[in-house]
Amino acid sequence: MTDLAIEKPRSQWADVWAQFRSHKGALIGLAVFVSLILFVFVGPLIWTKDPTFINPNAAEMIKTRNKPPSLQFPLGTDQLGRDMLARMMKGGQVSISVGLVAMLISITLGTTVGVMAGYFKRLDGPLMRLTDLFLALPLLPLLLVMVMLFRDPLSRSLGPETGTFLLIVFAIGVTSWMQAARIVRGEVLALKEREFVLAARSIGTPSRRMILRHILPNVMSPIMVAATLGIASAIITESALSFLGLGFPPDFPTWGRLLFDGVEYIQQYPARVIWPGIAISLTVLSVNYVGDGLRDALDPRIRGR
Amino acid sequence: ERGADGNVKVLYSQAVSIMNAYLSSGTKDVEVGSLVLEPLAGFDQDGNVFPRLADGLPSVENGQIAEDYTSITWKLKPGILWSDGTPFTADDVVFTAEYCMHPEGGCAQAARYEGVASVEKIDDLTVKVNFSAPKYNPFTAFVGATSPVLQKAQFANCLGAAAPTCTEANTKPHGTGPFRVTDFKVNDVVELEANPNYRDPAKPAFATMTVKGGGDAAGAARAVMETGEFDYAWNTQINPELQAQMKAGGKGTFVSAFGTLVERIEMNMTDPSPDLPEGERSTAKHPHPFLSDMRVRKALSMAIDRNLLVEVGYGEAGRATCNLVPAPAIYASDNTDCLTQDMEGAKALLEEAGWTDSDGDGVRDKDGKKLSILYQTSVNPVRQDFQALIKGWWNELGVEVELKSIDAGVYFGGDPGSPDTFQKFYADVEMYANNFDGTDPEPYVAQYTCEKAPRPETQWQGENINRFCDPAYDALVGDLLKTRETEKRAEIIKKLNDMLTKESYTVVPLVDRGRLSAHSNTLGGIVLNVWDSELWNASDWYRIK
Amino acid sequence: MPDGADAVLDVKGLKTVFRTRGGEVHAVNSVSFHLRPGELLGVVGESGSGKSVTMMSLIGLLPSPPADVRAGEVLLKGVDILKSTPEELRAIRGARIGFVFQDPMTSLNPVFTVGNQIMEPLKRHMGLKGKAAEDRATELLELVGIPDARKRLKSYPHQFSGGMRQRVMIAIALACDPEVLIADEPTTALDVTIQAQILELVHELRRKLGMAIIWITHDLGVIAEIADRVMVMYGGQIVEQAPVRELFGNPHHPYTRALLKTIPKLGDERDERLQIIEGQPPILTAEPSACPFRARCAHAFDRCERENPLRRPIDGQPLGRGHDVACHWNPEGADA
Amino acid sequence: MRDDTTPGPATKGKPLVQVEGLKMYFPVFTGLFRRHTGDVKAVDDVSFTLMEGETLGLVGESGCGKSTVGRALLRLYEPTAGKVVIDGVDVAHLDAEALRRKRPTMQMVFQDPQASLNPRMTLADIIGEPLNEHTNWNADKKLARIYELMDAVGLNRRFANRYPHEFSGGQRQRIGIARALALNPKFIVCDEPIAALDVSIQAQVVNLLEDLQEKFGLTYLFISHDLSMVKHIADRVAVMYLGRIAELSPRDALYARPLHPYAEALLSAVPEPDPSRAARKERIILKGDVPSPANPPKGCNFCTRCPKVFDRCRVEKPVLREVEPGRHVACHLYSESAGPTGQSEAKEHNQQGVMQ
Amino acid sequence: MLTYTIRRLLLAIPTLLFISLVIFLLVDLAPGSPASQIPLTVPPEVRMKILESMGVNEPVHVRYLLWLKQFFVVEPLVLIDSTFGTAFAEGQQRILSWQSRSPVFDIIVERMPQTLTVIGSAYVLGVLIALPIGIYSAYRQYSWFDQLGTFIAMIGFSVPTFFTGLVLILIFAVELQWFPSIYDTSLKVTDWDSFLAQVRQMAMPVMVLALYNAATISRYMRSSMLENLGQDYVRTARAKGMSERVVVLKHVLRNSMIPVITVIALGIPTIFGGAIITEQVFRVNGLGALLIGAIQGSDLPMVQTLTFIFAVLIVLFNLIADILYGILDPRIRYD
Ligand SMILES: Nc1ncnc2c1ncn2[C@@H]1O[C@H](COP(=O)(O)OP(=O)(O)OP(=O)(O)O)[C@@H](O)[C@H]1O
Ligand SMILES: Nc1ncnc2c1ncn2[C@@H]1O[C@H](COP(=O)(O)OP(=O)(O)OP(=O)(O)O)[C@@H](O)[C@H]1O
Ligand SMILES: [Mg+2]
Ligand SMILES: [Mg+2]
Repeated sequence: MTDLAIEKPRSQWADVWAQFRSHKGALIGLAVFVSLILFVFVGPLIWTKDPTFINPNAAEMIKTRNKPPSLQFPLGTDQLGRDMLARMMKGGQVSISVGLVAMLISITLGTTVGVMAGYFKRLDGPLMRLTDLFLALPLLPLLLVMVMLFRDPLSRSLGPETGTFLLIVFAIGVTSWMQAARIVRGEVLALKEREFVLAARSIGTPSRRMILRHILPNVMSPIMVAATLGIASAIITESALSFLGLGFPPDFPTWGRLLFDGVEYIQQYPARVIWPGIAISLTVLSVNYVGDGLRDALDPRIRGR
Repeated sequence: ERGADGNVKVLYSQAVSIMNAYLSSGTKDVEVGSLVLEPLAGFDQDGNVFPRLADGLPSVENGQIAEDYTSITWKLKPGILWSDGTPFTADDVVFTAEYCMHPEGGCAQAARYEGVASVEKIDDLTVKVNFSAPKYNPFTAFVGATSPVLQKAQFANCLGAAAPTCTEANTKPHGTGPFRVTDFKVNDVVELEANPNYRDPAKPAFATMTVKGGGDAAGAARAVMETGEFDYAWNTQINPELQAQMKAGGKGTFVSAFGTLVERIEMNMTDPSPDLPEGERSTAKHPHPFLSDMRVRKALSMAIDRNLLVEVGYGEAGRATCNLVPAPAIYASDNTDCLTQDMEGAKALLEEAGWTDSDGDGVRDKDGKKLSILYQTSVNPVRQDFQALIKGWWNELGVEVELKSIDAGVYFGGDPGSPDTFQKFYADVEMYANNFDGTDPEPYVAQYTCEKAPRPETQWQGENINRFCDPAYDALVGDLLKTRETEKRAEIIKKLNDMLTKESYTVVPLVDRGRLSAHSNTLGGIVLNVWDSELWNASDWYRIK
Repeated sequence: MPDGADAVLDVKGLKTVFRTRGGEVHAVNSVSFHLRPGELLGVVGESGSGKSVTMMSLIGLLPSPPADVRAGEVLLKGVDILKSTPEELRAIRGARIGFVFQDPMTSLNPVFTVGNQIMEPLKRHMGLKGKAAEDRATELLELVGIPDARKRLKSYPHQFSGGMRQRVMIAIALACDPEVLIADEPTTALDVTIQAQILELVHELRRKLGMAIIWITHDLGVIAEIADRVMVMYGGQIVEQAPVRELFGNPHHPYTRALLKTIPKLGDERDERLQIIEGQPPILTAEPSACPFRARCAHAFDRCERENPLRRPIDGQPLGRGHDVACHWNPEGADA
Repeated sequence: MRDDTTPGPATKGKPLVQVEGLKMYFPVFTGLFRRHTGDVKAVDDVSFTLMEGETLGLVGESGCGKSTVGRALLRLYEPTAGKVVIDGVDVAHLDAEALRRKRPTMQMVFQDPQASLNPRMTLADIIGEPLNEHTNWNADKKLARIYELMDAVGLNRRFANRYPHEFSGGQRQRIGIARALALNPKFIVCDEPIAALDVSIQAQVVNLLEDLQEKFGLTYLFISHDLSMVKHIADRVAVMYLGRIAELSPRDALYARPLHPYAEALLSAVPEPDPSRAARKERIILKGDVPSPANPPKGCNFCTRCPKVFDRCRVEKPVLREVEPGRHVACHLYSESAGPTGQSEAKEHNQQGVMQ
Repeated sequence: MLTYTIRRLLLAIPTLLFISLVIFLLVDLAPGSPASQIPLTVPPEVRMKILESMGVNEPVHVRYLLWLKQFFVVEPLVLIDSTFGTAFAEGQQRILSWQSRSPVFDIIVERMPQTLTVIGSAYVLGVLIALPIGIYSAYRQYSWFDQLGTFIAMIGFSVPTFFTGLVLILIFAVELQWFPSIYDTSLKVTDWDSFLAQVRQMAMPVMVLALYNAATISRYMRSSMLENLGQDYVRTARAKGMSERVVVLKHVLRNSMIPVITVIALGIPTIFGGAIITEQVFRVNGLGALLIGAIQGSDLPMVQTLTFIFAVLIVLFNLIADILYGILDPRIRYD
């Protein structure tokens, strides 16, 4: 039988990818997500209008306010005559990056804390009490304090844009990891009583790899859900931060803020809320499908469906 | 006939937290409190004083005001009863003064009693207020909704530090007004009913009143103008287009009136640079690198199209102004030249001041210093629109602008530990609105004297936000305090106004903001009053059938 | 085809494939057999030869996808199970066909007590309630030799030893006195005394209820002791089928022969090494076109490469009644 | 080594595994608040010694604590009490890191193959895991070793990329065996390693174990129900009953003449893989209540079912004592006072033992 | 488990004390002061006096200790007094809100009913919707039902409540005039009509919140069910002839509950925390509106008390979740 061509053991990731590719929803999701990324990051190179440009001529400006879509303004204009397409693209850059990075921070934190607490009995108490503490802290004052303490040093050392960005993603990440932590911990508690963990212990797998190889892949699915939901809430939270004056400068568009601003005009110009609303939902939906695909791909038992 | 018209529903987008105006200076609390507690005299819609619990108005002529303005004697209307049926007497008035002037009480309206030396009871229906120095405007204590009379019997145990512990009294005070409280839910809803002992037996027409609080202005307007759930909505400040649309619904009307609230840009006369050591930023030690040049300030003002701002932000509820004191009419300066935008003139002015774009990056500079401005204000959609528009115009001038918006609680909180308070003014220009209480602008213009600038030594407290400092101005303020003739006072005030605005452009007024409220078409008797409580004539309201 | 006229269970031409990344796995290929009332059919065969998959295909328990029961009929008293509605199928499972699975730990739900899991089919199929169900469950546990049965009903699977879990599985399968019991290596984790007890129990049930049993095992001793007929599987196919004495006494297929030789016997002399069958089992990635055992067969000849042998009777009895085998080789020397 | 006629501690090398007074109690929680109300005495005071290169068969009733002994030996459970000295180190009291480093010398084949394999790892990953942990070989070398192991346990190399659920029960068991063998351990606890395998593969695996033992002098604790296989592979055999060792004897002696009544019953119950002989077999079927390990009888654990029970058995627990050279039995029949003579007397008393 | 519970409860005391200290310092450190509530027209001296009378200027530790005393001594005494008519708390100062000068606990008690009815029923409804949707979506993975559920859940989650709330108001209050846009907290349910009115005014806020809650929980439910549907014991249950309902709703569901229980348990304290935006949009004026108002006005006693109560609930419900884990999955042990 050895003469038969034997495939080398493939890396798990090749497997996962092969499986992922066969998941229609995931592929569509990925395509949509990539298009969104292209739209917001490459789009501005093609559509070069300044998203914050207001016609300084009052008469002209009045004429370009709240325009419906046209050739000149494919998505119309806002109440100050700013081009919505340009604003959507610029806003998307921030929203998508904030959403992804903040979600990554919060998921990483949450998963780490959750796994540590669930796996190491000694850490369970302290880490879970820490989680309780963070859950109990009122969000707003916490954010205000963080911004007060870190905004100036950060923007001085990293420049205002990066500084603010980091501050925001960090603020969101640090205040939203607790749910993931508790969920992961619950799963880990159950998982570590499974026999294959015992088996891994018998070959002397150290805790680190035990976690990485045996525990983590098996708690992937709640993490995936938390990640998807995390993106949405990060995008929304970012806009909430702006309203506290904690976010980017006030004329800086983000999807969340465009949505909020648009709400005021929902009756007269519904398009104002529809564009950012669709953009956010599309992002979340596409990420969700990618996550679904990934989850299925990571679970050998449901592969092949 | 009293109580014939049933229930009236009023909506305040800020909820009422207490009925006692002495423990809260919040407009909503004062106004709703005024349904129950009344002062001796009030202001009408034109800002004139008229008697409420007083029997006629004191004047120098009738001798109730002393020739030298050191005392005022009030005669009380006879036969007035508190809502619990006990008679209203001079004792209550004397007690009220004692209540607010108690050093530990933290009285929110203490300013109303400033300069009051003592209040004596002459007889059951006569009270005399003695001033420590001549007071040319004696209509402060017991005048207007901010200075109502409390019932002694109810508040006797609530003096000084005990004031806040009298929850029952503070939320359900006995009053002489047209209504009395039946149920009070803090920051939520106040249920009132007609006061059975109200002095006019035919009033109020409504048997009960509900004052609901919370939400936003647009929602409040909607509840009156579109769903018709409420009869009256307070301060429905919404964007002009929405105003127009709601009006078209035909369920209600907006009413507006103008007071003294002016949205303005303050120019920082000191250097806010973060490179300066803490404690020296935005202090008189370092004058502002370019805003201390009047031409720059003027150019910045000239680039602004105030009418457009009004159109975008306020519509009917605002009008362009160049004055810090836009009203009452006798004090308002006729300064109108800023109303037309002059971009070219502004550019020329900057050229003249030596600010040119020497390196061609679109931003003017001089001596290697860029004309770059940090422009801050509180979080508020209209203000953010203003910021964006003004930034556009200033960019057009060749000025680089960075915008910043700060949570109102922080911005106006005055916390010395926070870098973001409007008093600290760690920015080049900032925008907010301010006005004065009542009809007398004296304390208002007196805010801009040198020593009132916020400084580290004063824990950054002080009202001279832009750190304007001109000995001539200070001297003129001194004159004002000594002047008693109304015309003279008006003249000085106009002069002071001009010195801050068109002569120095340290204060750049933008919009005179009016009050905009909405009421349903079935609610009659509404007269909007910006000088006193908006509910000042609630006893006259009635249902249009 | 086996003649299954009087059979409780008649399986005809069953074919099951798994669709996997690496292509299809033909786990069961045209398997036909039948089971008469009260009969015990032993199934032996190479590990991975498709015994479990065959049995699970019978009552539609394989997850689909990836499994796909391609062809075949499974007649339970003449009614085709594979064509019955889900509702009918459920009425059959557990009540008329009991099933003991191979992996006792994972086959029991970790979060319910053992008692709960035993009582479930009782409640569903026999309408027993409360105390009655509990009594019956206790009885069942005692039957399979678990001490302190009533108390043990309240234990969870992880608190049981491997053998005890397996006994719980048996108890569940026997709960409703099914007509057919399919037991997939039910006693492998049991010690011989308990095994003896279970075998005794099975005998009794056959006698009393006429229960027909399919018994998969690797323990030829058990087969010898209890089976009426034996079916030998290899590479997804049935390679030999015969009454038990006939099979042990006169094995025909080279695989069967090799298999019997490898057993160590208690009474035997201890020799150097156990005998094994050299070579590797076939990989079932394609529809078989040749004899699956050819690569390891001492008697293979060219025909074995070309043609997958069909089962043929070798004692003149009709197929499925007597001794039949799927092999081209003829031990008497003459090539068939 | 195989040729030793008297296998046993005396002739083998030095002791590799010494177990002293091993106890493993599982707490029992009851009620809504899950109060601790007792213990399942899964292993109750077990002691034995394993010589280097020796195979100790561990047999006994299902649920008597064999797996638990195996797991406690390897510190997969925290033993309640006792000492487990493996290769000179007391494993029962090692700290985590030292224990981890010790792991390659002692391995385990688990009883339930499905549960002990991570469902998300491929066969190659599973077998390769110990190599990743304890060697720093390059990928090719590891792969070569993985293939070697797969061949050794009879798994086709093309299965390397499959996941556990894609295998049959026996195939999974072989994955577990390959994993245990990966690091060439000195001591392996085989917890029913061959139960799920067909006889040919059983033979293959047993041969493999024997080869390895020959080559590397491995030591096995071989837990099994297959007494014929135990007879084939073990040097000595321990018979457990309800958490205690009932008899520990050299293999041949035990099979020839079991001393403990339970061992006797056990051996008589082995099924005969020859239908012609099967019918004729005489078998002792045990009757009576099987006590629960949570509530063992006061006296001898076997007293409730013993065909030879007498009064003393019900009040006093017998201790494991050497009654003949190399043969240890825990039974009052063999205590000094009673001796084997008590046997016949006991028989009359007992109504439960049925000879068939 | 009992000892575990007791140990956890005892441990909760220092934990909560520590949390309360952190909250206190945090709220105190946060920029903003109650002065922002005082109009600019009030002169600085008066302003100072007002702040002084509130006790804002006391040192932090004095205020913290005072709060501790008031929270743990005075308020319980007041409660005793009001139930038994005693006078232990006579003359003791209760925790007073800086903003409204009323006792914080009275306000909280006043707001409890609307918060519990609206937010609570929205939560219960959300859970009730989410579980079946999550379960069925998983059971029929990638069916049209699942796709639709996913779509709605994602929309429900990515569209903020200020938006959905407004849309509902425009549709149901402005256009159709079915429901009031403003919640009447003084409505008392006494008869059928007032009950209907209560249902009507609850309809929209409950819808908004329930959608949001359901979106989250259903996702976790679905993924967890998917994880367990492929396990061997499912096959066993089917082999026993269990109906699909029993298989899914009993066997798989119980095994899938751990993450869902976590999410639900974490969500319950937030009921008491109120839903800030929704409360504002519909003017429910529950605890959420109270908290946000207090934070914006830097009403430290109010914020501190509310957050602390919130913290107590969080600690409590997390303990409950932990105990539930043990009950749901007997393999999980705490000892
Ligand atoms: N889900 C699956 N995907 C792919 N192949 C599978 C799957 N399940 C089983 N197989 C393959 O089908 C074949 C038959 O498996 P089955 O479980 O029937 O063997 P068995 O005869 O029961 O063996 P054992 O005695 O070892 O349990 C095996 O080769 C196995 O690898
Ligand atoms: N986690 C546990 N909690 C409580 N009791 C347990 C636990 N694990 C095992 N037991 C009990 O300990 C006893 C011995 O179990 P063990 O698994 O060692 O048996 P075994 O001899 O290996 O049996 P088998 O041959 O059936 O595998 C059994 O009665 C079992 O119920
Ligand atoms: Mg099998
Ligand atoms: Mg075992």
